[in-house]
Order: sequence, then structure tokens, then C-alpha cells
Amino acid sequence: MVNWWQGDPILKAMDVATVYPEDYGAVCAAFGAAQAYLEGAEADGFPAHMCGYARNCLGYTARMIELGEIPPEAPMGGMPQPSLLLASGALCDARYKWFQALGRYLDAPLWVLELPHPGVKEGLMEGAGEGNIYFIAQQLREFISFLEKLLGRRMDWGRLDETVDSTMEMNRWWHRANELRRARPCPMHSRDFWSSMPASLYMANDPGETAGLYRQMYDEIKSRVDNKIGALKAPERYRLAFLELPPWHSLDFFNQLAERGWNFVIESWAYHPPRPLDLDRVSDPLERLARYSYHWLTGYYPKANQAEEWWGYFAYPYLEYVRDYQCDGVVLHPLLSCRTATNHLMMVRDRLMKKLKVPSLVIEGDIVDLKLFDPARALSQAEAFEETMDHYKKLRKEAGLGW
Amino acid sequence: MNKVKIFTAGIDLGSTMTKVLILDGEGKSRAQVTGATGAEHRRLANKVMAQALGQAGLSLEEIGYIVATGYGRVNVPFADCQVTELTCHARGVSHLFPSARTAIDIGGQDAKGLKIRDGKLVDFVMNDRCAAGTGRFLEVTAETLGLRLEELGELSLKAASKVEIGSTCTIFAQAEMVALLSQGRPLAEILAGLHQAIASRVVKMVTGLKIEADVVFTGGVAQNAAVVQAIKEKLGHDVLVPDEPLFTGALGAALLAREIALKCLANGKTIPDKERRLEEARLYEDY
Amino acid sequence: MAYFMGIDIGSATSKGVITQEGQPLVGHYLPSQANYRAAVIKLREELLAKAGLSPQDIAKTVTTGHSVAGLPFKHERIADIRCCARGINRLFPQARTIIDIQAMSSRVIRLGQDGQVGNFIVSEPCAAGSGRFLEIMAHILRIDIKEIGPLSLRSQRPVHFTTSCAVFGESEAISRVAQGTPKEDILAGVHRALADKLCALTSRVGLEEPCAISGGGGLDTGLIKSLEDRLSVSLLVPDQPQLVTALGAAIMAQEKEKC
Amino acid sequence: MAQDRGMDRAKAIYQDRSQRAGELKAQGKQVIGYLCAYPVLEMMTALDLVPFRILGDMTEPISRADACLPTVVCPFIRSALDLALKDRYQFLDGVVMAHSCDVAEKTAHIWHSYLRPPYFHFIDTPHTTGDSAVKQHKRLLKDFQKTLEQLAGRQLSQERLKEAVKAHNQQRALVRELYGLRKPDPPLISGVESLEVMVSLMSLPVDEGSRLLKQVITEVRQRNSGPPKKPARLLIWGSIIDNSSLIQMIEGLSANLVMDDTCVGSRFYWPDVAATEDPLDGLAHRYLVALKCPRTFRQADPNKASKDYQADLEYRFGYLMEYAKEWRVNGVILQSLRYCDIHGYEVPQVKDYLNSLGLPAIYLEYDYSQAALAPLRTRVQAFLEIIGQGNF
Ligand SMILES: Nc1ncnc2c1ncn2[C@@H]1O[C@H](COP(=O)(O)OP(=O)(O)O)[C@@H](O)[C@H]1O
Ligand SMILES: Nc1ncnc2c1ncn2[C@@H]1O[C@H](COP(=O)(O)OP(=O)(O)O)[C@@H](O)[C@H]1O
Ligand code: SF4
Ligand code: SF4
Ligand code: SF4
Repeated sequence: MVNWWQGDPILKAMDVATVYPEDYGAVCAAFGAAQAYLEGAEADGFPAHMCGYARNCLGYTARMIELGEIPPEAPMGGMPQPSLLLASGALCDARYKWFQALGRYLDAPLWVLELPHPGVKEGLMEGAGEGNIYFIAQQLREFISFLEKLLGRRMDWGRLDETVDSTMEMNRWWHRANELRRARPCPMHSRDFWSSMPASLYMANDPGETAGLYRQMYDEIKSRVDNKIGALKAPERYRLAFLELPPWHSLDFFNQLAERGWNFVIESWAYHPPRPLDLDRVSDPLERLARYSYHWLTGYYPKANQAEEWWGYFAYPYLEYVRDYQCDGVVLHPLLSCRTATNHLMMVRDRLMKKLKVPSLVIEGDIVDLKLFDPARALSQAEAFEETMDHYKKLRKEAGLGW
Repeated sequence: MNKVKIFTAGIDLGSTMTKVLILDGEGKSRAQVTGATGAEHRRLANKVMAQALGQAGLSLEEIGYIVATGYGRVNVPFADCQVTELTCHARGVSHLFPSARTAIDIGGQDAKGLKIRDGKLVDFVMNDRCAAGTGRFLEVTAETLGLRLEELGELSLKAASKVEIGSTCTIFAQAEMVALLSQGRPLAEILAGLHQAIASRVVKMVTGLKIEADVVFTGGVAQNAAVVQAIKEKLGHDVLVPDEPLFTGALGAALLAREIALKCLANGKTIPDKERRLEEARLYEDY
Repeated sequence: MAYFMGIDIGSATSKGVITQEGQPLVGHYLPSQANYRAAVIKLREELLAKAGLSPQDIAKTVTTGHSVAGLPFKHERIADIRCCARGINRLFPQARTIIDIQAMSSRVIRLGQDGQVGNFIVSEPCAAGSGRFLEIMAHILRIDIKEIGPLSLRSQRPVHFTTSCAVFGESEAISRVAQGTPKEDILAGVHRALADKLCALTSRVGLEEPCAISGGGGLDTGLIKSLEDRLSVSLLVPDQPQLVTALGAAIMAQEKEKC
Repeated sequence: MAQDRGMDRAKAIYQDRSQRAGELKAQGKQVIGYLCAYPVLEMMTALDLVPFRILGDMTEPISRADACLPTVVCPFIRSALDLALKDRYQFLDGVVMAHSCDVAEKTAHIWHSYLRPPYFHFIDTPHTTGDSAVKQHKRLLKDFQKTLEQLAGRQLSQERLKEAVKAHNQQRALVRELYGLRKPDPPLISGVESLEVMVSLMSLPVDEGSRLLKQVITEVRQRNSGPPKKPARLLIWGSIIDNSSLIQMIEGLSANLVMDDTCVGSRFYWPDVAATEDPLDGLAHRYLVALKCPRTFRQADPNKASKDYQADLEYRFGYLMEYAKEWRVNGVILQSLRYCDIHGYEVPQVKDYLNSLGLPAIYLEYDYSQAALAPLRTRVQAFLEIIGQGNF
């Protein structure tokens, strides 16, 4: 599963192929195949309010084990049976609990990598950051010795070194490409973001190659910016942010909004690469990884602290995004099955309004379970929300907020 | 031990209907009566009982043992004991269909799935919080359209295709239906959509039990052929429906009453003989 | 002299207002029943008759609420939230928040300048949080919907209603009746439960005073009282709260005509 | 008949939790609110700060919290935050929260932002139990110590901390003794009473709590008016239960609740802190490794290349079998609050384990409201009928 570059470069350097069940959950949702797996998980007693990706994966795995092979109906050839499960403690409980629950079906070893989530003040206490980084690096070391035992081969440290570097290189281009989206009109819509982001987050390919692709993308977006080409066919009337995960099964919904001139210019913080970090002087690749992932989560802390925003990673970044990308409004997508992507939304809504006078529209739904999303209801609120955005645009001007 | 002749009764005080069934000394049904559990009838569960006694030509004292079940079981002053509708349904179902392993029951306000092994209830699921996908759905529909409950199913089976009903809320499905009608969608297709909606909700809930054949479908809603059909389609195999699905719970209750009574007698004990009053029943205790 | 018409097609009732010189001239409503289209046509006819006007006299018509296909007259559709905001703004220019209680949903609207929608939130589609709950209760208690407000205000000991489903609430009420609980206490309990839901909804966009009420729920004095208690504010209640959105639609018709 | 004076006091505190806290404050004590089982109580006690557990109130409708927390999160947390937003926790001099579950972590930041208590600390408790995680935990406790010292205005000596460890261990021993009185059939003390005692302990300074406990234990031993004998002896597992009405509903049927594995109960009090040279070692280990809540990831042997599911279940849930044996349990209620992920994921696995022991279990999900209990009653009763099917 996604581990925000903690474990992936290590697996790559040891030639372990990776498969990401969240990604596959989105695939199943997009292909309309998820419903049966969700029901399968429920039939096995997993409550329906749990993460759609997890239930999809549990249901799929149960079926695969029952059949003794990849289910014939599985979209895109299915997911193979894994020989190792690497769970991540970053961002949510669901993920390590879910891989543990896979133990009901799979006889595969399971390793969990943690990522500390300090509070803003606690994270900025003397020595706290270094202590956390030490802990991450230590865990990575333990993971490597486990892998070496499991695979019966040694880590090629030189290769790891390179992989870590190209991972960061990849994200650097991807980050730069996203920075270009500040332009008016915005050259890249969230839909394109969602289809390009898996390469960075689900590191199934060689990061060096991916870096090249992101670089090409950067060039393409750059030329769009230079020629003032926007992502929409219609003129860009509103610039919006989308929080958090999209309804993978109903992406069409965005096309209808695009016709109204709604351009989605920035989205989920957790899917974005970290801002570049200079680690040239850190020679130990594990320490580089530890610093990099930790920076991804806590890089915003000093500024959040100044702004007295105590939720430094999931709530504060949006204050910057919405300002930097000059959003007129925000669409919030609380997920019935995901606490992590939902917990902060009300708070973000409140902070954005108080600090930046940017309104939000709440549309409830789910990532995988299409029964929980009602596009018609959502679209019916769009018109009124335009009026709201117009209203706050005026207020922002009056308050000298600038966009 | 079956030499002893003893009458027993089951009363199923459901959220919508009150059902009474009396078994004779041989364990055969001697009387079965239903009444609506409406706002004012509910208190009059005793009336339904009295009617059943009249039908059977018996007096209350002649009934050896009475088991109350259903939503309003908690306070039936003339019952000897209360048993949940889950156990009673399971009992009724396995009496009627000894091969049953799964039962689906849809009543006025609840829907449940029962897992049965060797005639015994071993697991169950039921709705709570939200009455979507229950008989209430149908009642509201019938009321809105000015149709009789009995007509809904047949009408719907005539539909060539079905409309997708989005609302899950029982109450709003009605509004949606009205809207669809005003858009000129044929009534039969809308009804087909409604029946589908009930079936998928219930089947989704029951999947939690890992459905195994034979599946029996009971409760008032099982009288609706369109829901039966829709459930068959969703499950992908046949379901068995008793001749009188409404009485399954009352039958189970009466059978349990009989078992308890016979067991007492076989052990040489007298049947627990508590004072019975044929008076108002309450729905739940104040607490 | 220009006349404008606003029609609000609600799930329970369809409402229409004709304005003259920006001021309401006549208002009218009738049950939507099973056929929105027929209801709207009839409403329009009766409304015109009431005003003594012919269709040609109307400069522009705006419809809002449910969308109905194939209406046999020219009109523009505008979202009901916007119309509601305009309507309240005309009646209470000082209002900053609206709690709108309709048959099928409730919404809370924060107002910007000139009756612009500042922010809003729409309740989830659950009957337990909308006017429908009141209708159901009136039905069970066998009283007219008009009576529930006055009755509820007489209650001394409201029952504690915590149910989260209108259908179960119905049964709970029925059993209360069976236990002999006075109707007014049941109603006051229902009002409290509904007020709690509305209160929670309101807190999601925040309450800025003064706060006005609109929608058919505004006819219910018992509900207003419970809401005022719960929110600790006094509410601005229009004479005909159910017509607010239609009025706003007529005002929008005039605005649109201008530009 | 002996007057249950300790029991009465416990009940009174259960019903009005803040009253005693107010008195303590009047005496110049500082009261620190904490959420969940993970903030280390001993450190507060040692600095003469009074730890006070933050709980919800099932009977109070949630109205304010929805402005800052979505409705799809655990209703217990929403309720606790709601109370705070309604100034019901205003008397607290500080608040400490930990990364117990996802929602608790996020709520910590929300609490901090919206309520701005005079003192606030967040402990980012790790989720795994290996050596590096325990070390990390110890380091985090040192940071906690620093902010606590600032608040208290003095240093925390190892001696004081060791004393506090002793005091809390003593209280834990007393709780286990009280739970022992639920082993006989019928139990000497009901589940409802036991919960009331647990809640009152969490509202008092440790010594005062222990005195109350001793009194209660003596009374219960002597009483002749305990719960009646009933056919079912149940164990309840799962999310937090801080209101007795769920238990009351269960005990109103033909069952006695004789043991729990929940957070205002045995889960909180069971493991002791080992006496270590540096007391922080014992504490770091106890709160991360010994405390058994599904929020922590544990598995039989992480270094094994293959998996033995049964052995893993044994490792994770083996203690439930001991509870079942010692308390002669014949049925288990698994309950989870709606939207509680950490318990939700665990349910099928606990069920697998209980199945392997042949113990019947039922899963209940409820949304922390009185109204939700009525429909649950039918479920519990049906479950009791399943357990006791022989009776028909
Ligand atoms: N003749 C019929 N045809 C179709 N549905 C029926 C008929 N009679 C009753 N029903 C349905 O059965 C429901 C009542 O079922 P029942 O099992 O008695 O429920 P409960 O036990 O909750 O009262 C009603 O809500 C109605 O929808
Ligand atoms: N006289 C009345 N007293 C109290 N409540 C009323 C009265 N008339 C209507 N209502 C309430 O108003 C609701 C209808 O409101 P309305 O705004 O017309 O809804 P819609 O626009 O969805 O049709 C009904 O559900 C009912 O709760
Ligand atoms: S963050 Fe949400 S969607 Fe992602 S794994 Fe966790 S619970 Fe699931
Ligand atoms: S959605 Fe409808 S059926 Fe469901 S809880 Fe709400 S009122 Fe009840
Ligand atoms: S009940 Fe579950 S979600 Fe709620 S605080 Fe406890 S562990 Fe967290």
C-alpha cells in the first residue's frame, strides 16, 4: 500500500515488484466491479462503514483464495497473490488494520512501517524532529534486515542510493508541474492530476523513467501556460480545490461542472509530493528517505505554528493552497467510509472561511461505494454555490485579499 | 409423550399486523387471525386473540401455553412467555421447510435475515435506525397511489422495464415516485423499481450471513409476488415462500409454546400457570 | 406596469407569487400531488385569475424547486436556494441567516449582501429532519397539520424523542399514544427532536443573527418555539413563510429581466 | 442490611463527574483532562496534577460538534467534543491526548484549536510494539514530561514517579480484586455497578479512588443483595462504554455481564507497570505493549516468513480465553460504535478466535444514543435465546 516513499524505494532496490490495493480499489470502482467485492467483505463480517479500498481488497482476496486463482471477472487482469504485505501506519488506522485482517485469507508475512504524526507544537520541541527521523530510519533498517532474511539476498546499497535519488527527482518534476497550475487559466484539471498521480504514489514503475514522464508533462504544461491555454473548453469562471479523494466511479461529474466553467486547480494534500528538500549532504540513503517522508508530513509545521494552526499536516496546507492557487471555492467530499480523508473537512471549511473568506460546498459520497454518492443532488447545488463564490469574491476584494 | 392433548397459541404483535395462531392437541392449526396493529388497534391485541379463540371455539383458559413474539411482545398480559421474533421465525420456517438454511423475513418495519442449522437459529442480521427497504415502503406506496397492497406486486410484474429509484429513505421514495409519475413514467415500471429497491436493500443486508440454500422468504411482504421475484433475481436462485408467509412468526411462537408445554408435562411438572388477563398490550416498557 | 411571476414547485405544495413594482401582489398555493406538471399549470391559472391578469401581462416567469419538463409557458429556472435568499431579503433586509424547512429537506442559508447566498447547507435526505416528519405525526395523532403548533405550545412535559428515523418515530409516537401520553407532549417532543436536527445543521454553517424562517415548517409555531429555545435567538417569521421562495423567484424574474 | 455507602458514592460521582473536580480545584489542585487510555497517568499524579478522564454523554444530543467534526466519525468522540464546546469541561486546567486512534488524533488538534486550553499536549503514541517503537515512545514521554514540568512549575524526580507507579499499580490490583467478585455465580456485583465504579475512579485522584475502591470491595463482599442468578454469563468486548444504559439493557434480560474487555473497564486497568530502574522504561512499555487495544498493531512473530493465522489469533486474543475460563463466560457480545474503524476491522478476527473456542458471539453496532438501544434489545434477546436454545 501507499507508504509515501518510505518503503517503496527499498523494495525497488531489492527487485521486489509492488502492487497497490488502493489503486486497484479505484480501478475496480471505475470498472464497476467493486460492488460484489464490497458485499463479499460485508458477508465476512466487516462493517460497511469501513474504508472502501479495504473492503474491496478484502472481498477480492477472499474470492481469489476461494477460487484458488485470480477471479475471472477481475478488471485489468486482477491482483496476484502477494508474498509479502507491507502496511503503512501513515495517515490512517485503516491501513495497518486492513492488512492485518488479510491474514484471514492470506498466508503472507506482514510488516508495518510507521510514520510519526506529531502535533505542531510537539513536533517543534527541541530534538523532536531529529528523534522522529531517527525512529523512521531505525524502522527502515529493521525492515531491510527482515527483507534480506525473507529474500535470501543482501541489499545493494549503491542501488538503493540511486533509487532514493531518482524517487526524489521524480517528485521534484511532479511538484514543479503542479506549481504551474497557479496560472490563470489553470492548465491542468484535477482529473489529469488524479490520472497522473499514481505514478508518483504507487511506485510500480522505475522512478527514473517516471521522472522523465513528469518532466515531459512539465514541459507540456509549461507551454500551455505560456500560451494561456486552460484545461477547460469553456472559459475558466471559477477556480476550485477538491478535498479529498474523488468519487472514482463518477468522475463524469467533473465534466458537467467543467461545462459551467468550474476548473479544479488543486486537490488532496496527501496525494501531492512534498516540496523539494535539499538532502545532498545526507549520505545515508535511509536517513534521506526518513527525512524526506517526514518532511512530506511535517514540512508545513513552522508556518502552521506561526499561524497558530494546530493541525499542521491535514488542515493547514489547504490554507496555503487556496491562497496560492487563488481558489474561489472548495468542494469537500466527506467519505462515509473514510475517517482520515474526512476528519478535517469541517475544520478546513471553517478556517478557509474565517481566514481567507473562501466558501466550501459539501458533497457527501464515497470513493468506491457508488451507492453513497448522488451526483444529481450535488449538481443541483452548483448554481447556488456559484452565487456564493461570487459573493465571497467581492468580500475578498474588500478585505484586500487579492483574488 | 404426544398423547397429551394440549392447545397452544402464538401471538405475533408486529409493528404493522397482529397475528394469532392456535394449535390444537395434534399440533395442527386450529385458528389463525390477523388484525392491523394501527395506532388504536395495537392496544387491542386482545381483540385479535379473542377472535382467534372464537374461531377455534375455545376459551382463554383452555389454551395450555401462549408465547408472545414480535415488536410488541414485551407486554402482552395474557402470554406466558416472550420470545423474540427471530427465534420464532426460525422455528416457524424450519417447521414448514425442514431443509431451510437461510430465511429472509420482511415485515412492516423490519427486515431480517436468519441463518438456520438443524432447525435452530444460529445467526441473524436485522435492520435498525432506518426503515428503508421494509413493508412500510409498500404501504406508503399503496397509500400514495390509492392502490390496494395486494395489487402492487401484480401490477409491477407487468412492467417491461424498471425505473431506478434513488432514494433509500422510505418516506422519500414516495416523493420520488410521485415525481417520476409526473414525468410520465409508467406506473408499472416505477413499481418495479420500488420492488427492486426493497429487494436489493434486503439482499445486501442478508449477504452478511453468507446465504445458503434453501432460502425461505416470509413475513407480510412475501405475499408480494414482485418482491419475491426481485429477491430471486438478486440472489440468483430460487426462494421458497410458505402459503401463508404472514403467520410464520405466530406459528413459530405457537410451536415453541407447544414444546415448552410438552416438556413441562413430560418432566412431570405442571405447566407454568400464571394469571392471564385478556387486556391491552403495550408496545414497549417505559424505561 | 410590469408584473413578474415566481413559481416554486415543492414536493408537497406548489406555490406562486406575482409581483408588481417589486412588491408582492398575490400569492397562491396548492398541493403538488402526484402530477407536478398539472399542479403547476393549475397554479398558474389560479394565480393569474386571483390577480385578474392574463398571461401576456407577465413580463417574465421564474420557476424553482423541482424541475418539471414540458411546461407550456416560457420560464427560466433558478435554484431554489437563491430564490429563498432573495425572498427573505425582500421581507427582512436585516436577516443574515435563513432556516428553510420544506417538506423533503431543510437547509440553512447564510446571506451575503443584497440577498446573495453567502453560504448554505442542505440536510441529508432523511425524513426525520424535514417537514415531512411533522406531517407524519399529524397524521398519526389524527389532527390537522395546522393544529400541531398551538397544541405543542401547551405541553408541560415534552416526551424525550431521540429516534433517528421518521418511520420508527412514527411507531414510537403510536406507542406513546397507546400509553396515554397527551398529544401535546408527543408533539412537543417531536418539535424538540426536529429542532435538534436543525440546530446541528445550523451549526455547520454557523448562525449569524438576525435569523429568519422560511418554508412550510415556518407555519408551525411549536417548531419555531423549540428552535428559538434551542438556538437561544428570536426568529424572524414571515406571514406566509411557505411563499418566500416563490416570492424570491418573482424577484429574480425581475432582476433577470433588467439585465 | 448493610448500607452500600461506597457504592452510593461511586454512583453519585458517576452521575455528576465534575463536582469533585471542582472541589479539588478549590483546594488549589490542577485538573488535567485526558482522552483514551494512552496518556500516562503516573506522570501527572507524580506532579500532583489530577488526571480526569474526558468522556461523552450519551443522553445529550450532539449539536455544536458538527461545526468542526464531520458526522461520519465515532459518536463518542463527537459527544466528548460537543460537551467541551458547550463549556462542560471548562474546569480543566489542561488537556492531554494521544494518538490512540485516527479520530482521537484529529480530535486532539481540533480540541486544541477550538478550545485553546491553557495547557495542551499531544502524545504521538506509536502503533507497533518493537524495540524501536518502545524507545520512540519513551522519548515522547520525556517530551511530555517537559511540558508537564513547565505546567507544574517544578521538576519531576524519579522517586516521585516511582511512587506514582506504585500508587497506580495498587489501584489496578484493587480493580482486579473487584472484578474477581464477578466470578461467582451469581456475581456479587453487576456490570452496571461495576461501570459506575470505573467511571468514578477516572474522576478522582488515584489515592482517593483507591480508598473508594477498598470501601466498595468490602461492601460488596458483605452484601447479600447482589444480582440474581441468570442463565447467561456474558463477556463484552469492544469500543468504549461510558454510560451504563447499554449494560443495563443487557442485564435487564436473562443475562449477567460478568466481564468486559473495554476501555472504561478491564482494558484500562489490567496490566501493571513493571518496576524499572528508569521508571519511564516501565511506563513506555506498559502503555504501548502491555495495554491491549486494537489501536496497536501486534502480531505473533513479525520476523516469520509465513503466517499461521491461528497462532496469530492466539497471540492477539488469547487473554479473552482466560477471561472466559475464569469468569465462566458462556457468550460474548462484541460491540462497536458506529464508525469506529479499529474495532470494526477486528470483529471478524475476534469472531474467528471465539469460534475456535466454541464460544458463541454476537456483534452489535450502535450509535451512542439511547434511542439506539431499543432495537438492540431484540438482538441481544435473540442471542440469549440462541445460547439457551436447549431451554425450549
Ligand atoms: N396482501 C399483501 N400483499 C402484499 N404485501 C402485504 C400484504 N399484506 C401485508 N403486506 C405487507 O406486509 C407488511 C406487514 O408484514 P408483517 O410481517 O405482518 O410485519 P410486522 O410483523 O412488522 O407487523 C406490511 O407492511 C405490508 O407491506
Ligand atoms: N399549517 C401548518 N402548520 C405547521 N406546519 C405546516 C403547516 N403547513 C405546512 N406545514 C409544514 O410545511 C411543510 C411543507 O413545506 P413546503 O415549504 O411547502 O415544502 P415543499 O416546498 O417541499 O413542498 C410540510 O411538510 C409541513 O411540515
Ligand atoms: S486514508 Fe481512508 S481511504 Fe485511505 S486507506 Fe485509510 S481509510 Fe482507506
Ligand atoms: S432515511 Fe427515511 S427511513 Fe431512513 S432513517 Fe431517515 S426517515 Fe427513516
Ligand atoms: S470508540 Fe473507536 S473511534 Fe472512538 S475513540 Fe475509541 S477507538 Fe477511537
